[in-house]
Amino acid sequence: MVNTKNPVKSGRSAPRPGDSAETLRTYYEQMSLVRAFELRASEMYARAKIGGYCHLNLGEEATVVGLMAALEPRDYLFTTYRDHGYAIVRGMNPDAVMAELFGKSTGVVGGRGGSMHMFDMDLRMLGGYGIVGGQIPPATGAAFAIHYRSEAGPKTEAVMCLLGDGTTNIGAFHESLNLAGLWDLPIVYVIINNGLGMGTPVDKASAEPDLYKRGSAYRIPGVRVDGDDPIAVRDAARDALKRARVERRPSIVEAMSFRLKGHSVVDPARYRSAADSAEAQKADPVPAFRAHLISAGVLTETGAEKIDAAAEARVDVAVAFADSSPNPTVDQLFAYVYATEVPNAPSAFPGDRVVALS
Amino acid sequence: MVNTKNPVKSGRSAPRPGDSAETLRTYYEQMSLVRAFELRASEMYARAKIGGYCHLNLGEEATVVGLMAALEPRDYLFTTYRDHGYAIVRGMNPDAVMAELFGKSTGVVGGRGGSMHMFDMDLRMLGGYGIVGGQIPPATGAAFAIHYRSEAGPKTEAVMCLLGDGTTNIGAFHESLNLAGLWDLPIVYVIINNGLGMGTPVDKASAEPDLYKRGSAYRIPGVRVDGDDPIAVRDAARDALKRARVERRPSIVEAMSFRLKGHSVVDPARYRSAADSAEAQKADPVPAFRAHLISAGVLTETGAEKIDAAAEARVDVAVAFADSSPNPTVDQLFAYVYATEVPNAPSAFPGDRVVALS
Amino acid sequence: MTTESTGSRVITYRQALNETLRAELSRDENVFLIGEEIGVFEGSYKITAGLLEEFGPKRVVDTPIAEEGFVGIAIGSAMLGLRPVVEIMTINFTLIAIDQIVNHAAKMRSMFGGQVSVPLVIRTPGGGGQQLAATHSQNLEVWYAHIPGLKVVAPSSPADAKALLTAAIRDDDPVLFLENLALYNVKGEVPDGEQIAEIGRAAVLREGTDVTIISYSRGVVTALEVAAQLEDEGVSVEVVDLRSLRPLDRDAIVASAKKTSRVVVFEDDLLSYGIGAEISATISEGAFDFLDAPVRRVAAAEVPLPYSKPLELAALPSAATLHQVVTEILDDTRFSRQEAAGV
Amino acid sequence: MTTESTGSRVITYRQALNETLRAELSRDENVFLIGEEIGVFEGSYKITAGLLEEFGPKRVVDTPIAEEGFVGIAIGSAMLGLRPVVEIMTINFTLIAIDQIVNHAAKMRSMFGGQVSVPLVIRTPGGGGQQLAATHSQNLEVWYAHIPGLKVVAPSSPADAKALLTAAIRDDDPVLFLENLALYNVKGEVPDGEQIAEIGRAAVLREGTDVTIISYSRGVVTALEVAAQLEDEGVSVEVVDLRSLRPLDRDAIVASAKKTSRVVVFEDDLLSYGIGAEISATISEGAFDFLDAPVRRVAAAEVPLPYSKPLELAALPSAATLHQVVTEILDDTRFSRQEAAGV
Ligand SMILES: Cc1ncc(C[n+]2csc(CCOP(=O)(O)OP(=O)(O)O)c2C)c(N)n1
Ligand SMILES: Cc1ncc(C[n+]2csc(CCOP(=O)(O)OP(=O)(O)O)c2C)c(N)n1
Ligand SMILES: [Mg+2]
Ligand SMILES: [Mg+2]
Repeated sequence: MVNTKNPVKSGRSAPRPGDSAETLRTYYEQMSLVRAFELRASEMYARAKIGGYCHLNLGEEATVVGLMAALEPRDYLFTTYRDHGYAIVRGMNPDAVMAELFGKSTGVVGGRGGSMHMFDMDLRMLGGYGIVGGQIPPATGAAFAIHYRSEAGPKTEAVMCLLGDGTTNIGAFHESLNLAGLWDLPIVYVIINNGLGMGTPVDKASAEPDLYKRGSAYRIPGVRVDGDDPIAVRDAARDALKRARVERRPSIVEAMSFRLKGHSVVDPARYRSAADSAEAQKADPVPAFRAHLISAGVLTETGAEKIDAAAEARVDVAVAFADSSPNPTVDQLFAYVYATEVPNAPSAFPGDRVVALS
Repeated sequence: MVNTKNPVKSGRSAPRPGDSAETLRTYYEQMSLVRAFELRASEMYARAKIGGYCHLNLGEEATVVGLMAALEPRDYLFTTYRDHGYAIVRGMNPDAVMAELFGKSTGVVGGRGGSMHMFDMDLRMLGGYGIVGGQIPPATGAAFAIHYRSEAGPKTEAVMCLLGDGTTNIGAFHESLNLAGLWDLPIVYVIINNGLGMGTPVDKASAEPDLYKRGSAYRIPGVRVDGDDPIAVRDAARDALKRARVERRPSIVEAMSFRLKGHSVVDPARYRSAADSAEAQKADPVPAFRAHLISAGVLTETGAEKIDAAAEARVDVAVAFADSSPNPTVDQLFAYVYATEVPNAPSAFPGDRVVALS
Repeated sequence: MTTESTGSRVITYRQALNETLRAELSRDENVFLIGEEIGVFEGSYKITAGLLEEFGPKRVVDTPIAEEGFVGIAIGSAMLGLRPVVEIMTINFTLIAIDQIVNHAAKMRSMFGGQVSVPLVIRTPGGGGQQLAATHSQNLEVWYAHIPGLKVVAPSSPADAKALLTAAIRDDDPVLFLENLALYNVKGEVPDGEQIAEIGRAAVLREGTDVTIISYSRGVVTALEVAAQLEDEGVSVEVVDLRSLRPLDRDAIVASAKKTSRVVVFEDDLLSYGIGAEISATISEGAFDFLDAPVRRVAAAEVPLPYSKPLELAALPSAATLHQVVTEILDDTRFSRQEAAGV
Repeated sequence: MTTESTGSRVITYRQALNETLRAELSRDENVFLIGEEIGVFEGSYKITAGLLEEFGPKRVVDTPIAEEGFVGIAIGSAMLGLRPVVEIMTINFTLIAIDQIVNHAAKMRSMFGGQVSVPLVIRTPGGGGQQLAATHSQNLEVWYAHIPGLKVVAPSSPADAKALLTAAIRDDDPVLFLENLALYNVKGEVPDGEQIAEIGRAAVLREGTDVTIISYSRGVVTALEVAAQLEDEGVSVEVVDLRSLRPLDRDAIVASAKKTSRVVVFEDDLLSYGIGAEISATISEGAFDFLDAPVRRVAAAEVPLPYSKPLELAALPSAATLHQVVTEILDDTRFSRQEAAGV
C-alpha cells in the first residue's frame, strides 16, 4: 500500500522524461476538449437543450486523460454517471456524445440513456451508470469473464472501474472487492476522490477517509495519486493495470482532484465554503497543465490558444450536429427491450387496450 | 488490532484468577444445558416435532456462555438464526424456547418465528435473524438509539451483534461497520468464526480470512479469541463492550470455534474431511471445559455428572412443556401484522371474498 | 381525519412536507430525520430545507451513501422506540434497502410475536417524466403495496401530504410515504393546526355520476384536470383518490364503481401487475353486476423509460390519453353526453 | 416448442433441472453456474449435484454470501458474452441482489440503445409451506413479472422445467426462472433429447368446459388435482398453466375464460397486488361479456407467514380452498352438475 499522501500541489504536472512533446500536447488537447465540452453542456442545459441529470467532469480533466492514456483499446471501462469526458477521450465522437445529451437518435445510445449512460461496445466503454455503486459488480463481472477466458499475461485484457469517493460506502463496493480479491480478477478500481459526494465531504462519509486503504479488508493494495496530474494518474493506472494483467490481482487507485462546480449542473453548491471553492479553482488542472507545458517549452502560448480554439470549434460542430439531428421516433419505443424476441411481449402505448375486446 | 492467532488449543480453558468456583460452575452448567438442549432439539426435529430450518449451537457453547457472561442486562443482543443457546443463557425459559421450536402458543414469540427467531424484549434479546447479515443494520441502529439518548459512560448500554464468518462478505456488514465507525456507535460485532458458512470454508469466502482484521477499512479494531474458552471470550467481549460504553467506539471480536455438526440439523456435512471433523470433535468445548474444571479442582466428576443430569432433566421438562402446550389458534392469524390499527387492513383467509359481492 | 383547524393557507406540497416535518420534530424528541443530503445540502429536492439549522445534527442526520445501512439503522432505532423519518432520495434507490424494508421492518412485529413494533417512515419520491432515464424514473410502489406489515400512502395534494405525513409519523408501523417529483411544486389549500389523516381510507375528491377515474399520487392531479375538462363536455366524472395503497380501501372503490358503472384507473405505473390490476380485480369482485364495461387501465408503456423527451412522453400516460380512454369507455357504452349533462 | 424427442422417462423436477444444466454445460463453453453452495455442497436443494465434479470449479462457481456481488458479476460476464446461470438459494434472498437485477440486468439493453444484451438466467425457488417462517417463505415473482426487460418463467412440471430452462439459457435476455421447494420431488414424464419451450406461452394442461382454473408453478399441481376431483363430481374443469409470467400470454387466458365463462385464479402469492390481480384484470378486459361471474382469486392470507404449522396452513391456499371456491363460483352461477356431466 503506497501512500503518496495528499500530493503536493505545486510543480506536480511537470512533464517527466520519456513523454514526447507530442504526447503531452495530445493530453492537453484532450483536457481542453473535455473542458470545452463540459462548459458547453452546462450552457446547453441552461438553454434546455439537455434535460434530466447532468454531471460534469469539470476539475477532473487530468484524471480523465491520465486514465484513458493508461487504458489499452482491448481493456474494458465502466464509469459512473459523470462520464462525458471519459466517453470522448476513450474515443466516442463528441458529436454523438452531445447528440446523446440532446436525446437525439444520433446519440451514442440513440437518445435512450442521456448524460449518465454513455456506452460503446466497440470501444469497450461498457457504460455510465446512475445507481451509485451499481457499476462495480458488473465491472467485476467483466473481469471475471476475462479470467474465465484467458490466462494471465502482459497482453491480456483488464477492466477499469471508476467510482466516486462517496461510493466506497455502499455494500456493492464491499461485495465486489471481496470477490475480486478472492478470485484474483484483473480489475483496477479507480476511486475518483473529488472530496465530495454531492454535499458530503469524505470524512463525513467514510470511517476510513484514506480511501486507497479501503482495500485492506480484502488484501487489495491501493495507491493515492494527484488527480490533477495526468502523467501521475496515467502511470499509477498503468502499474495497476499491469498487475491486473500479469498477476491477475485487483488494485485500487485513488485519484485526488476537485469538483470545480456543483454536483450536477443544477446544483449551486452553496454548502461549499469560499475557501474550499477557492482552493478548487486554484488547483484547476487545465490551466495548470497548460502553464506547465508552456513553461517546459512543450507548448507556446499561441500553440495553446490554438488548441483551445480548436476544442471550442470541435464543440461548436458537436452542438450543431446534435441540434440538427432527428429525435428518435416513437414507433421505436419498444425496439430494445428484448434481444430475443418472444411472443406476447408488451407493446401497448398508454391507453391502448392490452387485449382485444371481442 | 490484536492478533492472538489461531489460539493454542491445549490448556486454553484453564480458569484464571478472579473467577470464583461458583462462577465457573455456573458457566459449565450453562454450557451443559445448551448442549443438552441442542441435542434434544435435533432429536425432536428427527421426530418431526420441530419443522423448518433448525441450526444448532453445538460446538459454540463456550462462546455462547462467554459472550452472555460479558453482556449486562441493560445491553442489547442481536443474533443470527443460530440462536437457541443465546436465548437460553440470556435468560429465556428453556420451556418457552422449546415451545417455540414446537411452534406452540407458549413459545417465546408465540410460535410465529420458530428456531431462527427467538426474541424477548424484556431481556433485550432483540432477535434471531434468518437473512444473512440482516441483523447487522438493525443492531447498529440500536446502538444509534443508545447514542441518541445517552452520553458515553461506563454505566450506559451497549449492543452486541453476532454474525458468522460467512456473513462478513455481504454488503450490509460493510455499510453497518462504516456507519458505526463514522458515528462512534456503542456496538460490538462478534464474528462467530466456526470455519464454515454452510459448506464454504473461510478462505474460500473472504479475501481477508483473518476476519478480526476486516474492521481495518473502517478504523475499527479487532481481536481474535479462542471461542472454545468461555473465559477468554468473556474477557474479550467485556473489553470491547467497555470501549463501546466509555469511548463510544465499535469493535470486532472474532471467536474461533468449530461447528460440531452440519449447518442445520438436516445437513449431513459430507463435504467435511474426516480430519476436519476429527479436529472439531477433539476441540469440543463442553468436555474440555468440564475436564479443566475437574482438573483444577473446581468441580468433581460427580458434581459434573449432576450438572449434566440436571441439564438433561431441565430439557425433559422443556420438551414436556412444549409438547403439552396448545397450538396458536387460527383466529389469531392476523393478530400482530400491525401495531396501529387502521381501517381496511387485510383479514381474508385463502378463498375468502375480499369484497362483499352485493 | 382528526383536525383542529382554525384557518388555512395555500402552500406547495414541498412546503407542506417541510412544515409537517418541522412540527413533528418540535413535538416529539424521538422523531428524527435521516437520509442522504438532507442536512447540509437541505435535501435533493429541498424538502428538509432549514431543518438542520433549526434542530441540529442529532435530529437531522446526514448519511453516507448506504441505503441498506441507514435504513437498517433507522429500523433498529425504531425497535428501541425512536421514530425515524427516513428520506430515500428516490424510490429507485430503495432497491438497495429493500431487504431491510421488506424482510425486516415489515415482518418483525409478526415474526417476533407482537413484542416489538417498528415506527418508521420512509419518505421517497417516485415517478418519471423528468428525463432521468430508466434507472431513475420508476414507480415501484406496487411492490411495497403487496407486502403485509407495511403501510403505503401516496398523498396527491399539499393538504394530504400534511395529514398523511403526520399520521405516518405517529403510526407505530413502518409506513412507506410515496412522494412524486412532479408534485413538489403543486400548490393547494392546507388547513392550519394539527391534521391527522386516517391511513387506509380513500377519498372521493370529486363527485360524479357517469364515470369514475381512480388514481393516486400525481395521477390524481391529472385526473382532476381531465374531469374538469370532461364536465365542460357534458360528462359527470367522479374522481377517487386512493391515498392509501396498503391498506386498500376496497369499499370506496367498489362504491364508486357501483355508482357510475364505468371505471378508468389512471396510474403512472407500468401496466402489467401494476396498481390498476388490483383495482380492476377488486371492482370485478365487488361490482360485477353493476359495470357497463370492463375497467380500463391507463398506465405506462412497459419499457425501461428512455431519456429522450419524445420517447419518454410516448411511454407515459398523460391527460390526453386519460381523456381519450374515458371518451372510449363512454362511447363503448353508448353514453349520450347531452342527456348526461342534464340539459 | 422445439423438440427432438425419441422417448421419455419419468423423473423428478429436480432431476430434470440437473440434467438440463448438465446438458447445457456440455453444449456451450460459455455457460457456467454460479451461486452459493452449488459446488462442494451440491446445492442447498441438490439441484446441482455432481456438476462440480463433472465440470470443475471454473464452470461451477461457489460464491461467498454476497448476492449483490455475484449476481452483478454474472451480469457483467454476460455483457461480455458468457451465459451465467445463477442460483439464488431462495427468492427471499434475491432482495439483496434486486438492484442488480432490476436496475441493471433488466435495463441495460434498452438504456444502452440495444448495444449490449445480458444473457443471464437466475434460478431461484419460491414458496411457503415448509415452516421456514416469514422471511424464508415468500412468493415475490409478481415483483419481477412487473419489470420490462426481464422475462419470468415458472415451470410446473419436470418436462417444462427442462424445456423452459433450456429456453432460458439460450435466450439472450435476463430470465428469472422460478422454482418451488415443493416441486423438486414431483415426478413427471420428460421427453428425451433437446426440448426448447417458447417463453411467453401459456398451456392448457387440461381441457374443460365449465370452469377454468389458472395457475403457475406449484399451484398447477394442486389445480390439476382439484380438477380431477371435480371431474368425478360432474364438473369439467379447464386448467391453464401460465408458464411465463412475463411476457404474459393474455390471449390464452382470455380464450379459456371465454370458453368456460367462469374463472378461478389459484396462486401461492399474497392476494393484494398479486399475480391473480393481473389475470383478473386481463380477463375483465378481454372477456367481459362472456363471464357468468367475477373472476375469483384464491391466494395466501396477507400476513408475514408464521412458523407454526396450523397457522401456516391457515394462511396458505390449499386444494380444499380451491375446491370450495370453484364450487362457490359454480353455485353462484346456478351451474347444474348432472347436466354438465352430460349424463
Ligand atoms: C444508490 C444511490 N443512492 C443515491 C444516489 C444519488 N446520488 C447520485 S450521485 C451521488 C453522490 C456520489 O458521490 P461520489 O461517489 O463521491 O461521486 P461524485 O458525484 O463526486 O463523482 C448521490 C448520493 C444514487 N444515484 N444511487
Ligand atoms: C442473504 C442470505 N443468503 C443466503 C442465505 C442462506 N444461508 C443461511 S446460513 C448461511 C451460511 C452462513 O454462514 P456463517 O455466516 O458462517 O454462519 P454459521 O451458519 O456458520 O453460523 C447461508 C448461506 C441466507 N439465509 N441469507
Ligand atoms: Mg465525489
Ligand atoms: Mg460460519
